Amino acid sequence: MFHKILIANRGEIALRILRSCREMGIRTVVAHSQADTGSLPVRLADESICIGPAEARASYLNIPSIISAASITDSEAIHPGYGLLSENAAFAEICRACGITFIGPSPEAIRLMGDKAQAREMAKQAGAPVVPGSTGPLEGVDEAQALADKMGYPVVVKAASGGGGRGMRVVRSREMLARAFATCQSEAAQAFGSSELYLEKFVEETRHVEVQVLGDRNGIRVHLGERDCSVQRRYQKLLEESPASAISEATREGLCKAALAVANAVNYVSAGTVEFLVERSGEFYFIEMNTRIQVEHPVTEMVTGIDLVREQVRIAAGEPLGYKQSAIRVSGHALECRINAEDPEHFVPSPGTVTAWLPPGGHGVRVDSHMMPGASVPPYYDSLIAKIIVHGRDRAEAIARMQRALGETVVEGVRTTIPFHQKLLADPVFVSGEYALPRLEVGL
Amino acid sequence: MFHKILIANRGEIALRILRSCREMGIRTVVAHSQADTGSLPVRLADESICIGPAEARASYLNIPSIISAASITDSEAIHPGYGLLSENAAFAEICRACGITFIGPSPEAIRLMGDKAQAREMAKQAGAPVVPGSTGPLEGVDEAQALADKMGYPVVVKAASGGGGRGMRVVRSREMLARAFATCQSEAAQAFGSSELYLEKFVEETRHVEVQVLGDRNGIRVHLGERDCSVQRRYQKLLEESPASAISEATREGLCKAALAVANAVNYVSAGTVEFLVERSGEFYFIEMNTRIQVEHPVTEMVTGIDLVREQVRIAAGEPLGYKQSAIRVSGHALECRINAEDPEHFVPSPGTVTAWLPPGGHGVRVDSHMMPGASVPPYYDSLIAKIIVHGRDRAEAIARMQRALGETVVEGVRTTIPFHQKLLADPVFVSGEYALPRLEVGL
Amino acid sequence: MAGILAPRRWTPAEIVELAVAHDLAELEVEAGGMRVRVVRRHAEAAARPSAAAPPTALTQPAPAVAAEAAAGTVTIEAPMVGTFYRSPSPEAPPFVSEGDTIKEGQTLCVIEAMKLMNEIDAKLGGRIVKVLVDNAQPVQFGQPLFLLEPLK
Amino acid sequence: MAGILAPRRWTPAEIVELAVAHDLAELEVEAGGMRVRVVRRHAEAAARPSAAAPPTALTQPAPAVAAEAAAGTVTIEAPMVGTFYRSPSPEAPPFVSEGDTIKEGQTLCVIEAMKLMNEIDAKLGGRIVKVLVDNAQPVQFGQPLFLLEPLK
Repeated sequence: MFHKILIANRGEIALRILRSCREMGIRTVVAHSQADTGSLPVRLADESICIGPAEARASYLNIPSIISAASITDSEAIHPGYGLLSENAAFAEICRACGITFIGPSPEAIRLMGDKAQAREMAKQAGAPVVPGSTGPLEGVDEAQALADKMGYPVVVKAASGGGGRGMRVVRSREMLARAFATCQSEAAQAFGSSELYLEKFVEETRHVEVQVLGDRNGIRVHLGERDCSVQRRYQKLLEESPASAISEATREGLCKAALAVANAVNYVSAGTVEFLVERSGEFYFIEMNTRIQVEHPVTEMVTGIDLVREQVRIAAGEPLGYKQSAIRVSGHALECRINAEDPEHFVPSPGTVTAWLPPGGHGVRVDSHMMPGASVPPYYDSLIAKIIVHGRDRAEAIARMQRALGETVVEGVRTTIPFHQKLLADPVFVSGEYALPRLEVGL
Repeated sequence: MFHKILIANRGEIALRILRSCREMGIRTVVAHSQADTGSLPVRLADESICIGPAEARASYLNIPSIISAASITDSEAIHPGYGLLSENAAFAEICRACGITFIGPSPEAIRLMGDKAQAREMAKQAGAPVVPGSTGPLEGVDEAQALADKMGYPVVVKAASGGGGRGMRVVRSREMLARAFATCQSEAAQAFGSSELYLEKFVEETRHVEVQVLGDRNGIRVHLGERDCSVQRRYQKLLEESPASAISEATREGLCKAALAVANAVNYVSAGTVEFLVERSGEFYFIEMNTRIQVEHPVTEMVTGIDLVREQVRIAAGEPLGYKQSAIRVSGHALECRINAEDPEHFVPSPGTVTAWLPPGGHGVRVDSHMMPGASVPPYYDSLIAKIIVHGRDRAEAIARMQRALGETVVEGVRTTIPFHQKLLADPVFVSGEYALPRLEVGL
Repeated sequence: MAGILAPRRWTPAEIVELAVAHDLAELEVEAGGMRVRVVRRHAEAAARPSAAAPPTALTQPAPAVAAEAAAGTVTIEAPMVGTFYRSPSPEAPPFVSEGDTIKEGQTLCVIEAMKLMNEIDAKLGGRIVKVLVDNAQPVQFGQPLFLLEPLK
Repeated sequence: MAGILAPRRWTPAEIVELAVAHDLAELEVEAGGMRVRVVRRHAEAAARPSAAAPPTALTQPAPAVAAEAAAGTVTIEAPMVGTFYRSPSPEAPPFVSEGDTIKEGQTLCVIEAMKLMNEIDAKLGGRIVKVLVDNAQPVQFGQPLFLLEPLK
């Protein structure tokens, strides 16, 4: 097992990783920007090292800085967390070249899954249904038009290396296609350095359901059930739950089987997530595979009791999973609310200093947060300040518990999305757990 | 179900009860002393009412005050928590007479179990082994001496209505008996208003193991496994865990069976705990039954997923348990550390104002606490400021997690027992989980 | 909920303003793990007492009553929890009304607790300035019932 | 761990501004680990430089530097993470030593990052007052390396 791990991330996930390392007896080095010098993860780390100024480009995305930070602190491995460098194949390769273990999948797997068109092909070959669309990058707008006419509208134009909704347009008529194509091309070029686009049939009403998988270096792979992440705003997830209430047992099994097939097809190692769109009919389509730990991983931990970060570290150290699919049981129901420092109506970021902080507690409540009285929420990074996760014997109990927990949470100095979550949890459509999503969500 | 419940307690347990009520949609009234006006439970309650000055005698033990508080706030039930009036049969009777539901067992059960000698007899008849000793209250010192000579020393003299080690003496020789008898008599008289004593064989080396039981009004009773509470100082528990690691499966089954037999013998309703002494050999003896929710109940909640306070409320409202013994599964391992505002070497209370408070968080960690920045720890009541509870897949994981959690906990303004707990959790004898207890504990 | 912690936070600014407001030459406050010492330049007499305000004063909203009480009157508080009655029976006149001059030991009201009518007597004589609770209202322990102007 | 919350509440700059705003002679603030004492000259000039110390100075061991920097010198900080070398090779003499007068653009040291030797040049000329890091020591971004007295 490793003796020392460098954490190349910030905020709640840096603390999350630190906690598992500490429980495993592994020393931690938190690499941080000048803006995060006083942050809780830095204060709690065994060692910390400043790797650059506030701007992520010059610090958290500064590969040479992070690699030398690892080498001068004698760190044997780097945990990239989520976002930032976590899905950067080049970074994973450099770690390998420098003899540092990248805690995650192989650069090859990251690269393959990072290319949407390739990933789609691969999933198709593995037997996972995909949304009808172009088999590879589009030659030009003419090919796009021909294909769209054949499939029928609406269609969606997507950047091959896109994500988070950037470089993406829904097109409802032939006339709109040309302009959408051009916009996406330029967005893609500047956002991802590649203007490759592809085209898909647009599925009107969907649920976003993803499956958590784990694979070790010996080729043992398991799934840890699914998460429903349909409550989103502009492709940003706001609430996640496990299990998914809106799908049938048959659909659940189909999703998990398809997810494992995809993971097996790329000999996937470490923790990963296979995302699907699920239609009301139960029809589902592979969207993409995320080759990192995800923000919403705690809901899976709550229902399975398995510490996913610990598993990532064990797998990276070459340890076998040590259990089979049959050993994994999903019990009860878990919800996660992402509390952002944003105003709850228009979701405008609200950076500042947290003057008062009191997290919720009690039975079935977990809080993952780097907040403390006096914590600063810098404007340079995402505005996630806390994840409140609850577990209940069933969905109704979990919802009541989350409402209780949100009601006793104290955050002063910045505005938060808590009022939004309270509204959402009280929405009868959401509470019903049916396929349809609350108007609320649409209204955002 | 009730619409409004009055909480006749303070501190973490008042908040604990409030949380379950809120999740059940029941309004709460927190009855508090003038010293607790600014406390977190009072701030979070739907309603609060001051029932007297700081001294517990004139407020939290003031029955007329509490009953009229309940009636002027239209509360349908009173939850007494633990300590204070929770095992006061007269209070339970007055509630009944005033048409207010006492959330707990019947006055008869409380009274019976409150009399150690009677309880002992009852347990014996129910088939639960008891420590050899006097069958009823002792006539006088002569009877005590005769009995002690027959059983052989050491013996222990106990107040019939005692508890918490008061009115209790271990006697190792005939010479010491007379004085011990006199001391206990006077202690018992002033502490419990009754000087009735009884005598028992003193079991030298023991583990303190207790079984949690639940019974509804239809006579359905289940046990929720056991808790090991052997780590004590002067009869004050400092750390509890479930399951008990130091006993065999056979002993575990024997304890649970005996506990249910005792509960059945008194037609026990609500949550209760049957306490036993367990010898190294696995021999065990009934000590007493606690007819209330206990401080350490969360370790049972962590391994069973059952909210015990919720069950108490449901049972008091006449609802059936709704599940049988077979439905209860104990999974993983849970630990609880009682964090007291005391100096960690000599356990001298350290009241004051908490200037900084940051509870631990993350996977498998639960905190039950009424602390907040600025919270006052008054000198009038017990010094429990927080319960830190962890769950792990096994005992080793739970211990590592508790160490991690204690290490990130911030309390400023008062001294706490955290350093003691850190030392205890690092003690090889404790970690081994064998029958023997850490020297540490003896050394206290 | 966001309000529940609010009252407590001390800032050095608050302490300095306190020193300025009371025109102190020096002010030193030590509370909640913090120590602040202010030395002002052209200051006159120091009014120590106000500087001695404990942090608890910040968490408990000083009731208007306290303010009035400062103005030469005292409050008579409920010695128990129960229902406040101004008269011995619905048809009877109130024991006391505003403006009445009362003698020590005189009955002021009744508080019903557990079906028992407890007569509350005056601990000192004076003039009733204000009756603070309406008839038949529930009262908690320590709740101000009357404002009394003691006899000089 | 118990100390980790305290230092973050306010910055020395805030304390000084407070002293200036209220025209105080002295202001002393002590809280969880940090102690700030401001003594103002009777003139309007306040001790600005030391006041400029950011809260990070509380968690990073650099206060001594800041103090000296106040005395008319500037610190040259590490522009990258790596290993600090005073000379191009083990046997070669150091690029600069204390007391040396250097010209703008002159090489001061090398920082090795990812097997690359990065020469760090002077942004301005002056006299090396102090070398703050030993040879072959790891340095983090922004860590003070040299104290320089700029040429007037």
